[in-house]
Amino acid sequence: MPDMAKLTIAQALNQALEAALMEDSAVVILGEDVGKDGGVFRITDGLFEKFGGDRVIDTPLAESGIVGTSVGLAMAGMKPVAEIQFFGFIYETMDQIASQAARVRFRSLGRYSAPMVIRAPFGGGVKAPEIHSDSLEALFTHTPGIKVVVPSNPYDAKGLLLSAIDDPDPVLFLEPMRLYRAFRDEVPEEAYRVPLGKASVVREGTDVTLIGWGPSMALVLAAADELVAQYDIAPEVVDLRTLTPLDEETIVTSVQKTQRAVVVHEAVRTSGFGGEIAALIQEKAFLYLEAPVLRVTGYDTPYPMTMFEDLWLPDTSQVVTAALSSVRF
Amino acid sequence: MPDMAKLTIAQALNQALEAALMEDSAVVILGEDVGKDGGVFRITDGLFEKFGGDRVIDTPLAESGIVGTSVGLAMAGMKPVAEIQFFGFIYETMDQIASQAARVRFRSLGRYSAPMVIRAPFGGGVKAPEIHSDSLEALFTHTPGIKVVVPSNPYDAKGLLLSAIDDPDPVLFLEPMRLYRAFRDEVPEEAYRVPLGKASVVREGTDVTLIGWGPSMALVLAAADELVAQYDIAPEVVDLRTLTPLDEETIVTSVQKTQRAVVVHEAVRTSGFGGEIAALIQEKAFLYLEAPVLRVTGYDTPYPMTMFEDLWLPDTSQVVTAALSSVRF
Amino acid sequence: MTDGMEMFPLIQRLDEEGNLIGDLGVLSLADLKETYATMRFLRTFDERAWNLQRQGVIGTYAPFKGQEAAQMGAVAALEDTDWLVPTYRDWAASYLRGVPLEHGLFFSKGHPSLGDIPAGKRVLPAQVVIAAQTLHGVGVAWATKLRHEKVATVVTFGDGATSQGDFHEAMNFASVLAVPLIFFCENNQWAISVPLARQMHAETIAQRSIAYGIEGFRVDGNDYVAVANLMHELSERVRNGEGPFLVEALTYRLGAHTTADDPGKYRAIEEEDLWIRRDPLVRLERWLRAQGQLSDEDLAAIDADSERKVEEIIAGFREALDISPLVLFDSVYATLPSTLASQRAQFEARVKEVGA
Amino acid sequence: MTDGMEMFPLIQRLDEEGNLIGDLGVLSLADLKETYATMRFLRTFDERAWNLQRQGVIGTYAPFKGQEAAQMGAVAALEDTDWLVPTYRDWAASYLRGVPLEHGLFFSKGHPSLGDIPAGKRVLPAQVVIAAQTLHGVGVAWATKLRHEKVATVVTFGDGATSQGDFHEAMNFASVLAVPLIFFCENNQWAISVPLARQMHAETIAQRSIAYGIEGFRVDGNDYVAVANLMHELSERVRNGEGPFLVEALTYRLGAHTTADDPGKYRAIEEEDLWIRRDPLVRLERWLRAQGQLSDEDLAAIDADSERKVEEIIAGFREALDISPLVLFDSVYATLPSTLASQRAQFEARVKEVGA
Ligand SMILES: Cc1ncc(C[n+]2csc(CCOP(=O)(O)OP(=O)(O)O)c2C)c(N)n1
Ligand SMILES: Cc1ncc(C[n+]2csc(CCOP(=O)(O)OP(=O)(O)O)c2C)c(N)n1
Ligand SMILES: [Mg+2]
Ligand SMILES: [Mg+2]
Repeated sequence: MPDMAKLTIAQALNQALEAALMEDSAVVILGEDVGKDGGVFRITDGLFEKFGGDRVIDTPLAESGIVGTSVGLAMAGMKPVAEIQFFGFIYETMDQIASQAARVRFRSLGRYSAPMVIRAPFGGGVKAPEIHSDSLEALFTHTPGIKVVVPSNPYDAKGLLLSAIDDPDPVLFLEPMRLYRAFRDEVPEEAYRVPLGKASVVREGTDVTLIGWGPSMALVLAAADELVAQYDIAPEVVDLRTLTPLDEETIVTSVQKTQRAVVVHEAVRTSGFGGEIAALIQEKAFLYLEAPVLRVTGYDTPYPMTMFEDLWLPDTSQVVTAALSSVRF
Repeated sequence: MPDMAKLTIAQALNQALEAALMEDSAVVILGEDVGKDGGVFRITDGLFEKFGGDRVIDTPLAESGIVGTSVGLAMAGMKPVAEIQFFGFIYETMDQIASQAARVRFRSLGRYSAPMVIRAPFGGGVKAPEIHSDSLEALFTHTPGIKVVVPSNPYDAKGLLLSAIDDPDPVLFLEPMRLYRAFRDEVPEEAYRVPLGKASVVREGTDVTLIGWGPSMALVLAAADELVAQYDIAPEVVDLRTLTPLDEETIVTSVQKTQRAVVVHEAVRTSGFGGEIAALIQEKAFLYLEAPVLRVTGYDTPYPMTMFEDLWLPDTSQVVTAALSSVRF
Repeated sequence: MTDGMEMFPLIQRLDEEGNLIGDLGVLSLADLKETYATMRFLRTFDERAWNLQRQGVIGTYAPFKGQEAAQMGAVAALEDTDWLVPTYRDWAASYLRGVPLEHGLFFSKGHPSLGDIPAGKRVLPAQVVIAAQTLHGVGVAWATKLRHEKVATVVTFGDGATSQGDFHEAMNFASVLAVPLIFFCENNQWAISVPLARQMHAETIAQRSIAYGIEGFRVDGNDYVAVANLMHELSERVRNGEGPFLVEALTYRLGAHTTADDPGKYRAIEEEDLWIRRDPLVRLERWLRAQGQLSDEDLAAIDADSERKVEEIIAGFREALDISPLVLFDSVYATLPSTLASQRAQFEARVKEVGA
Repeated sequence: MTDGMEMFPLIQRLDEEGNLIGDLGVLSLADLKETYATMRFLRTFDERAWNLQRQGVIGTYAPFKGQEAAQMGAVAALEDTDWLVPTYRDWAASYLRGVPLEHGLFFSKGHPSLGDIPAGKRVLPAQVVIAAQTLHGVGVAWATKLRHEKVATVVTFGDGATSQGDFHEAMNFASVLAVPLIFFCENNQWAISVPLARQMHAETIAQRSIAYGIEGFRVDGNDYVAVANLMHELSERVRNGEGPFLVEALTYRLGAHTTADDPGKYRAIEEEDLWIRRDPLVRLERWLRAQGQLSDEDLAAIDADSERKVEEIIAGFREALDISPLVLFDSVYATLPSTLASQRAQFEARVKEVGA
């Protein structure tokens, strides 16, 4: 048995970054406060001290600059891992992500590529100021050329991040900030990989498929427990892990079995990625469906002032209710 | 009968802008090349000459600057109508749209507002360079606080633009560039309004609901003709006109009647607004549906190099095929 | 290459020892006594807010300790009709423009009223996206120019903000459009853990004015007398159509970036000590004492008064906590769209359910 | 306020009349003869491309007429290991760095190969988002620095591009990171219909260097001798770790912005006439003739050769048109995801159906 330790997501990510810096001299980490400070969430803690200021670089305060220079670094053979301090600031850099990083390969017909990772903490629940808690992942699922990866637990966090850094294409890697230190899991010491593009069936079941990713997995799993314990319902739970390119097969196979699905995300409802999942399921499994695909999501308001974020955010009871409506439809 | 003239969309928009400048001294037009040049598509033609450089302003080449200063202008009582030269450059200004303009009212609990319009030509089919033809409307439908309006014909273009300028909230106004001069319609001389938030049932029918907006309406209408003429199928055609806030009622009512729906857009498929519409229909009209809601969309690649754009873009035959699959499902 | 320090010598009127260099300019002794009392009150508030966070009463708070003179000076010359476009650390500046300090607590609490500026006060709500407000400042100033109002606008931002593209676009637009705006940089020399020398290679922020063909100034931001006098001169000039200007106020963040930050990780205690000696309060106190205008009793009275006012603020803040969560739905749009209305109804049911 | 023109006097070596001011510097007579022939060939190509658009063979084309000396000079000092990060109008510069002129036609045609730079050539594909490539330039130069390569990178952009936030962020990053990069601005004084004076309030672009504490230069962009010499000096200096630098090459867009544009709407014919007299080709021709190094026969030979080469390019371009539309799906990702594979299959069926 390999060496294991009980780690938080934050620690698992830190291990992955350290392993990547050790393995490949082309890897550099850049962003605001990632150096001495170790990042505002301490994900890069200790790396500046270990690898020095040429590998772990505090940049000026400019997100487009961070991603734009990363594109250049990547095109010239480096493997930048850029941190955007909070996902809400990603808007500043959308041109450099969507029109630049995502198109390097396409624009050059494969002559150039932009192997780079953009890491960002995201999601609510930590009482942060405005713009800090927004879930904007759907925007990037609408952008061909990049991959969107969202871990929900320490094991996946480490393995997915290492795969993202290996990947020959740009990857947006979203870290559920509420879960950074929420719990610990067994995480192997060595540098293993979890493949991109593969959803994980976290729990098998027959009555309804619950689909989530990242921070929502915490409620999905709690809801699943409750459904089993209180209602004798056997939900199948799918953690997407990679949003694009999407593992359609796992989703469709599951729903063909359970004939019902509930998608859960924190992002506002309209045009959230839940819409895409619902559209896809009804396209690919129409004749199997016994109930509409339901969505448990944020409301169509800006992310709320945090006095009321707990009321605004989807919670376990909403997932349970949706699953019950689906089963009883 | 009011005075009418046969106008193109381009002319109708120009009339609307002129009327707005005449009606309200708070209205100013700003953007790249909107002055003497009259805009690269000549939508602001003649306005600089008529209203002068304090009302029709050529700005420096900076989209975030254009929208960001518009937010300030609007908060201080002006009504800016900003032009983004091509919608693909909207990424440069997403923070100023989504985190700023869209949140002014929310952030200030109603004390301030940002009544402003951001106009942008969008969509493909005119053999423009990369980034110029992208359909990114879905991104903004995921942003509470702004409205997204997309006309498809000269009459609506004028009436919707005037409503957008009147509106107390920020409006993203997307102009189908391929249709700017594609055809003419009767357009009243006076400054009338077409309300925001109301879809239009362009053709009544019973067999399948075809849903589109902006440039896609051209193919939807052609497909509808073909379905009637060749296949004896009576499609109902819905032109959304406003994407958010969405006129759910019109959509749901129509699908409850026809029991089938096809959504058409040029944007790439994954997480396009078609996904939201499909998700919504299956949620709200599940028991009515005789077939899955189908989507006719762009492929999940970057907008293609234009040698092949006609092959890449959705066309009438694809809409017909989808409608037939739906009806024959 | 240009020597920024030489081109933009530091403007100072009251040095660290409390010695006046030259005169008070447009200020009077009375002004300074009042300013000192207010500054001390603001310091009391700021330290108290820090503690409130520690006690869990509010969330993350960004203290302005050390920057009081810069903030107060920035707005010292503004009239009721002038505008202030502040950044998120500017509770002192905003307070002087009529925004109650409760708003600082609202902001940290995540209270919906955080940006509900009192009617008639020409201050924009603070927003957190670094430098985004610099463009709003340009727009506001431009609006006043288009309407031929004789009005000055001041937009404030940090040293880190000058790295953002929006700052550049704002400076460029402002200069091309010749708007009546003062860009006021509170250069506290740190952007969280990043020191100025890693933020930029230029020696001064003031020299960035040259890129836009406008006038720039570098002033001791811990010297209220210098800042206030400079702003009096520049506000008058922008009202007369001579703007825009760039002002770099050299100051220091005496505390942590926010209550969530630990400067011990990244900066030397010696540097902090150096700047504690340059505290804007200390030099005003020294000068006033030297003039025989401040006694220990005066100080005690100021402190007692400050404490009382801070208690009132906190009491007001606590009262305001009783606000309906439903307000979240009511200022998304001017009129509630029907789709959102049904979500609001669901939310209302949920609120009732959990009894919030 | 600073007088940019005075601080950054225009560097010139070959004036409008073809008189040499000083000497040829690192260039030889042979260099200039070759340069003149190449420049004339490039002019021939550019005018031909314009006509091809008029004939409907290609789509929108952005001519570089008038900017040949600036573009050729920008890359004159580059070695095989150096990098060029060009903008969309830089077919002359790219050609000298090994990118066939076919690519200019591909770009206008919307041909999938437009950015398929020949293997081994260190040139990035042109992209159209104004100023975005300036950050790529910083990244490329930074990569070479991190790997301790002794390499120079040149990034080019227009005057309008200097208004974008990305330009500012690039200048700031480059200066803080001290990367071996030359920012080369082709100041052709127009951004579509917007003249420089509405683009910025500063007198020169060169003075923007001061904002970043780096050296800036203003050079006559229609004077190949001046530009090439300056770039020789600066490339060597950046390779030795002294960069970054900002170069403003003052030139003029002799033609329309693109084939879709009509300058008659917004600029005076007198201005165009003035700059026709400053044509970079003319002054080289005058000088070479004065040296007795260029006869009418030489000219005729150059033109015949140019025509022949342009015909070859067009022939190559026409041949390359036979490319499968399926390539669109094959460079979205390194490996085709399964979801996209099924879309590719649908597309393939459609292509077969319409017989494309
Ligand atoms: C666009 C953006 N990026 C990052 C952040 C996170 N952040 C908040 S404050 C800060 C540092 C700001 O430094 P400065 O501008 O000097 O202002 P100061 O905090 O020193 O007053 C950062 C990086 C942000 N709020 N916005
Ligand atoms: C971000 C962005 N905004 C707008 C445009 C449209 N556009 C293309 S070229 C151009 C003018 C560019 O001027 P300049 O930088 O001086 O370069 P030049 O064309 O003169 O070579 C504009 C506005 C664009 N391509 N990208
Ligand atoms: Mg600072
Ligand atoms: Mg130009």
